[in-house]
Amino acid sequence: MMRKVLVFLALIGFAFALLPLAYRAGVADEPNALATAYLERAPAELATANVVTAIVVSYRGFDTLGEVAVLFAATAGVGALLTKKRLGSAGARAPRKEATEVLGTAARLLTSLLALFGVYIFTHGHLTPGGGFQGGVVIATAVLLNILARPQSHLAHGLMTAVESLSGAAYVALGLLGAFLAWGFLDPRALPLGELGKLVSAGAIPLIYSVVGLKVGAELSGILEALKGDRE
Amino acid sequence: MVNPLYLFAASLGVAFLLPLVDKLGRKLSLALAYLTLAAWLAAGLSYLWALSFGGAQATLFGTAGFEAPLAIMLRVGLAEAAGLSALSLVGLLAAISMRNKLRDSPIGGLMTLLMALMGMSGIVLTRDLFNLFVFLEISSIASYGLIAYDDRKAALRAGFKYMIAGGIASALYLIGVVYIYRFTGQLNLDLAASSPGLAGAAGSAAVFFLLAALLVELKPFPANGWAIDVYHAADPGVAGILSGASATALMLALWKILPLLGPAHLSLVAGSGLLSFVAGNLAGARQGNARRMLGYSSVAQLGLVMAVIALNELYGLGGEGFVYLTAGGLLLNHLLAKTGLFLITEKAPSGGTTALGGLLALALVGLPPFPGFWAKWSLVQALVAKGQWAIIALILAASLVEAFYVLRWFGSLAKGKADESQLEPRASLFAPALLALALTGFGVLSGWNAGLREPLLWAPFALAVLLYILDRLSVFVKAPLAIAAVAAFGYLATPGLDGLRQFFALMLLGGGALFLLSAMRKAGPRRGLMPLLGAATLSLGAVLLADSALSFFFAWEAMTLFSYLLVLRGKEGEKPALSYLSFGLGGAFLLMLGLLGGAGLWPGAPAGPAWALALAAAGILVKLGALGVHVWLPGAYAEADDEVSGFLSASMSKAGIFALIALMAALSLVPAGREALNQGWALRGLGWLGLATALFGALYAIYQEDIKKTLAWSSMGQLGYVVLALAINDQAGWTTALYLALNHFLYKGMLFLAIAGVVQRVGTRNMYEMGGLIKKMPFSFLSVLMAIIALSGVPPLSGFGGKWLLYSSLINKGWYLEAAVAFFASAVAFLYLYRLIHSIFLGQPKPSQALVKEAPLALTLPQGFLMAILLAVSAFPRLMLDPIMAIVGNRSGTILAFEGGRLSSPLGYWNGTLSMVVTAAVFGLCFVWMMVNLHNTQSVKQFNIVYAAERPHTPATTHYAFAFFEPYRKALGFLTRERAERFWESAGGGVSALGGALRRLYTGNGQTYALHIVLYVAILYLIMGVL
Amino acid sequence: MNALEFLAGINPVAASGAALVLVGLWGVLARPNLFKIAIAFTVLETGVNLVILSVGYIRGRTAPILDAASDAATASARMTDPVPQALVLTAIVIGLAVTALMLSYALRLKAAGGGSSIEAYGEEKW
Amino acid sequence: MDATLLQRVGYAFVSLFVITNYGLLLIGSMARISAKVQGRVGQPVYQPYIDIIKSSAKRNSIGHGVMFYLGPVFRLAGGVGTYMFIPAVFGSALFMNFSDSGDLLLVMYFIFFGQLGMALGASEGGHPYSAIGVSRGLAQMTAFEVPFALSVIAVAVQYGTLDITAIVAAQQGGFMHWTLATNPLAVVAALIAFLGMSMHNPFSVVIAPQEIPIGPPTEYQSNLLGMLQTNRAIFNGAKLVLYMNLFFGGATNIVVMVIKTFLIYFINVFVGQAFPRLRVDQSIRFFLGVPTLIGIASVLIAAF
Repeated sequence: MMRKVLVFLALIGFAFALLPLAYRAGVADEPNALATAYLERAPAELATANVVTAIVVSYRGFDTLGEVAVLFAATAGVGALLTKKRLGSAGARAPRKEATEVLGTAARLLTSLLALFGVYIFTHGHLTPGGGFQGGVVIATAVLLNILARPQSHLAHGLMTAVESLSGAAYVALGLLGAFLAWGFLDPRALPLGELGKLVSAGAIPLIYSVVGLKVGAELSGILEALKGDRE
Repeated sequence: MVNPLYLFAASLGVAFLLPLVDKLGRKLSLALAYLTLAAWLAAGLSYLWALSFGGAQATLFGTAGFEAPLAIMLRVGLAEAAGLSALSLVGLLAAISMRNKLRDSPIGGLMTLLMALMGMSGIVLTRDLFNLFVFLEISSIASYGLIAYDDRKAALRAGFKYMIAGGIASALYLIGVVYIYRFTGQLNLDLAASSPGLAGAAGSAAVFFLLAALLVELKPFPANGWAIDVYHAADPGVAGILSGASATALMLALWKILPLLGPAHLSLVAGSGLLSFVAGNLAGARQGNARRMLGYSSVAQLGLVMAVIALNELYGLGGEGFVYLTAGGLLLNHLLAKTGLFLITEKAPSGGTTALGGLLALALVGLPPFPGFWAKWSLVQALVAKGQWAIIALILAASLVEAFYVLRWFGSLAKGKADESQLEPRASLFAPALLALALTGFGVLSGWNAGLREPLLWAPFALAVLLYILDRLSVFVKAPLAIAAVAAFGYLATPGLDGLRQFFALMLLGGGALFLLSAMRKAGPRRGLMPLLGAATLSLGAVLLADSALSFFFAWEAMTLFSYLLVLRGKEGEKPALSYLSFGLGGAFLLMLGLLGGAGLWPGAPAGPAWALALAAAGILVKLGALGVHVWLPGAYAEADDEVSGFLSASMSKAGIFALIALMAALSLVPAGREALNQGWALRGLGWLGLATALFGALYAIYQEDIKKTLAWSSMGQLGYVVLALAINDQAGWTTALYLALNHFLYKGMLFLAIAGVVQRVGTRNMYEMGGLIKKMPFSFLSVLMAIIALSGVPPLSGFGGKWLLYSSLINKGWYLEAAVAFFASAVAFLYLYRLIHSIFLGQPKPSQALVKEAPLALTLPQGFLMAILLAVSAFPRLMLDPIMAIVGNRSGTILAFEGGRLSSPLGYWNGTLSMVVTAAVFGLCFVWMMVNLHNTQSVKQFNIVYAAERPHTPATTHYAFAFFEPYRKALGFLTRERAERFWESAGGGVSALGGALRRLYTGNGQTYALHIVLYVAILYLIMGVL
Repeated sequence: MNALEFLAGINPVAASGAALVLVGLWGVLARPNLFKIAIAFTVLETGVNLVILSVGYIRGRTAPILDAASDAATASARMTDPVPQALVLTAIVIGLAVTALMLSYALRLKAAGGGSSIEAYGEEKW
Repeated sequence: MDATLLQRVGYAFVSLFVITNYGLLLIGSMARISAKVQGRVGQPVYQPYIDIIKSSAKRNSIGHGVMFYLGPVFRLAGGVGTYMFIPAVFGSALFMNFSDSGDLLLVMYFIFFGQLGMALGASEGGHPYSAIGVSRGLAQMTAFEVPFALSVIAVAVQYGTLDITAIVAAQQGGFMHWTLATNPLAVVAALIAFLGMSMHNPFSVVIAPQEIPIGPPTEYQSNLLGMLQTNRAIFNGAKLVLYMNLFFGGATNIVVMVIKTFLIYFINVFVGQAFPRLRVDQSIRFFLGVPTLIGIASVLIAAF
């Protein structure tokens, strides 16, 4: 009871603290100077149609690198936590039920489509809403579907690890390329910018997003597999 | 300076590739990871070098080829470089000490380790608010993974709690950062801080969320249960990284966002920090588990650093340099020491573990020469200058509690009582050793920077190190070496000193050398004794050398430190050492406040305000063991090694006397001070305190069965007389004080040395288990006999001179009742003195002690030396009194004067030489008379006594020694009911109960911890509204 | 200021985000099941993400993506603030990582036989 | 009145001879008086001489060790020394002894010399009764020293000196100048203390004959006992002379001294006949009670 009262009080207090921000700050009328600068400079400087992508991959690319690192650390943590050996008998539970016919069929049908869609999303991140993370997640859904459809099957774990490692290394290498060929680490202008709106444009951004997409896809698949509990 | 981005690239590249590399073997992975960490360390050090010596300026690095405000900026300044180096060092060393487990765990462990440290480095370097969030998350998420890496269940439980706390903190941070963006249009820290958008309630609330997130990450009380659980449960290496490296990074993050904070925010930080410091230490006081205790200490230390940073902003304590010195010093001290200690907790007990654990623990509690000492000094100095007494009191009180429980742990470690379940038997001590080395190095550097450049002040530490290195050698090698060092010190130091200090140098250094000599009474290396005793002796010398407040306090603390370790070395020294140190530090803190307030204790020092003098005097009185704060004394003196007890009583106690004299001397240099002294009730009070100490010291002494306890209480009482005499504060009083001090040195030295021999030969300290030793140990008997004659003040030995001087000056001063009580006290002294010599040397011998031999030469030699001096100054009092009276000089009129061999006061006179001659003549005549009349003497055997026509059979029943003064206890026992002991015990119990109540907050339920956090934030917000 | 003005001044996205934050927080504080706590955190994070987005929200403007209909010159006049959108992307991924780890912890703890209630994991205390 | 050293030594021997005989006779006569009071015939007045001669003439001496032999030496030296530091007769070179060695404080502390030595000697005898006796004696001593010290301080304060000769000088000129008249409280306190000091009833538990034969000297016989008996006479005399000097105007010649000291001693015996013996703890509480308060009052009177 006491606890409930305290929880209630804590939430009231928290809401009270949120009041001046979430409820009183209102809606902005104009983008601020920084936003305007991004909107105006991104197409010109980086030839990206999607300004958000320009910010994510280039201007604040260091954040994105960090973001990849976060996901990577999480994957590593999950991988260390959930091995078959550590989960023991509780992990390797009795044989799972086979998936239904509907699920099996859908999985067969959708897997390649989903993968393709994911690739599309991350290769077009500089043009349309989308990007490496989004694409990676879509690819991971394909893996999820397959896990659900065939619980007994094993992912090509070695391959996944290799993809994950190499795409990560490629990201770093692309960043270094920017440092050597352009003006700084992670600068996508290491490659020719091309024409705004084309697939091959925006310098290294599509490449970066592609390796990020592969890496995220591999990592999320790895996490899903680990959560399944039969990772070696 | 190398662009730090490359380091991030290297870390990430290595981490990304590790799963592949690992297929080639774990050794390669480990090597690669360590190399990366080493690269960070090298970079950090190179920045530090470039910025401090290379003339480089703080540099901003853009990312992705753009600059702020478009892009994220990294900054390398002095603080960043220092933080980076420190956390890389800690991370590397922790990683090295974790290598066995990293080898056997999945590769994820190594990966998360790399990521965690990279995240922390990012926190240190970035200047972008959102990027800061990303790095905070990298480090926390990697830490979540790292906590679980070796799959210990407790760590998993704690890790989940950590994640809940981290999740809440990151939500808070995001809300804060996004609204700061909303109000300022910037994510770059510097640009946001200079933007006007943050003024007003909404801006303040946005900053509050950001701050709240950082505060939660910094583990403030009471929202820190999760952190303590993690420290408790995680692998010690991980705990070390979290407590040391992560805390450093977070603290730098807090430091970074300072420009955003308004006064209300700063008050929150300061208040929260102080509360954490106090509450963390209180809760730690009850903790038995080493790691959890270190956890409490960690949150406390972080709180203090946090508070210092905020207080500097609030009160303008001293600008950026001040923050580097204090907050930086405290943080550095914390991170190196705490990491080292965490690593130690899993090592099996050994000599090395003890030494390193001791070094780190002593560093942690802020003893010299470690960085914490200097930082605390400057902190308190600044606070005193601003008159922030309440804060000072809080900080010092909590520091004392911290010292108590940290050293309690060390005490049990030193006694081999570590009861950790997960101990690594063959663990290498490389990492903790390096950390300890770094601590020492930084400490010496800080001291050098603080202006302590006199090499002799550092000599105690140098000698301790030197002798520790040689510790395996026999004591017969080390003792002469140590004595030579003391002699060299004396040769170098004393010529430049004034008379008073030379006089004390004789007792302090000479006494130290004497007791060093006596340490050769046992063969073998006697490990630890020589380094500590030698260093303690030199630290006494250093006290005399001090010429500034800081150097005095430095030497004083060094003395406390070494004597604490000496007491701890005693067989049952654990508890007494702890109480010794608690009181020693408490006294030292009072002294520190006095020194900082302006009380001068060195030649030519100014006299400070009255309160400063009172505080300094109070601190010194604690060290002297004045009644009420004496409870440490009997145990410490009794349980230390026997020669150490003598050293403590004969020599070290004189350092306290010296400090008191120096204080009064400084005071009487200024007319105003003289006036204050002459009419104040303060001196009368001091006199009564000294008197009460004398009386109760004697009263307690008579009931002791333990011979060393008897001597300990006796020492306390004798020092009481000195204080009383000093309080008289005129020429006669001072002469008396110095005379008594020197006498006490002589006879207490003899007593302790003789008793050391007895205890060594007999193997017990209970007097009733001895008896009749006069025939076995005649020399020791003679020594004790002379000493007790001198101590009791019976003519013709020099002790009577002390009594005569004391009563003469007391009556002359008009302190009649004091004189009467002093008379009573010295009569009581007869009781224990008689008991001492009777129970040990006279009466019926014990058959088991039939083969006891005279004490070894190493003990009898110094006794003989002291005896010769005692006889000389008894026969010719001027030998001793002339120099003393020259030192005292003409203090507000001459009261005592010599005419030939006759010393006269306005009341009477005393001719030491003549009384000696008369006594000797009378004694000689009586002796001859006896000899002439002796007929046909027969020596009879044991038990051949007139015993109601029966012959007794056992010495145990015949030797009347146990509970010797029972009737006295019946009559006056109500006086000695250990009220002070009970008072301090209940005070300690109160603190402990408070801590016990506080730590009930930490229920172990992660959800309750989450509730604490949310409530903490909400309450903080409300408080900010009020501010 | 009357009630109507007050209501008009509220940013609806931010307000709903804040409400979600509170709901999530309630879940974290009041549901003892480990998995539910993890889910509560995703609710909380979603709320926070909404709050982030709300800051960049400008009434009547489009997403900051150039297409045939708009050229770079007029972009800033027609588009919303892209920065919060970039930030929220990062925040989402980080949230995902936290959720994944939390679930793994929960699984691991449960596999060790302690059950699903957080109250069972309070061995480290005081 | 400058005497050569040799002369002074000679004087001292004379003075010592006088006090020894006087002390012995005093003890003898007091024992006789006590006997009369109790309705006995009692011993002859010269009995103490007989005792000493008998003891000294014994053919055998039993020894327990060095300290055992030295005990009586200490004791006797203590008694003789104490007397030597007190000027016995005011203004007399013959009886000034070596009182220029030190003042009243020296005398007060030299009293301990003999007691300490005796205690040590007795201890080495190895007899538990000796140790018990010493324990009791020392315990009681600490207590009666308090009123005694207070009254001595009162005297010192009153006359502004600790020099015994000067104290006596200040009391010259008739009864009204004696401390007895000027500060009677100090005298009362000191006399009560004297009862304890001389270990008569009711403070005789130290040597309590029934329980612990004779206390400290239990093991002593033959000439060692003789020395102790001699000392008893000298020491008694010395203390009486000291009291006389401090409180009763001193003496200008030997006759006055004899009369005054006899009377002072008589008070002792008188009280001893009237009161039963106290236990040690009782006597400690007693001395630290009313007599101490009287002593404090006397100091306050002298000071203000």
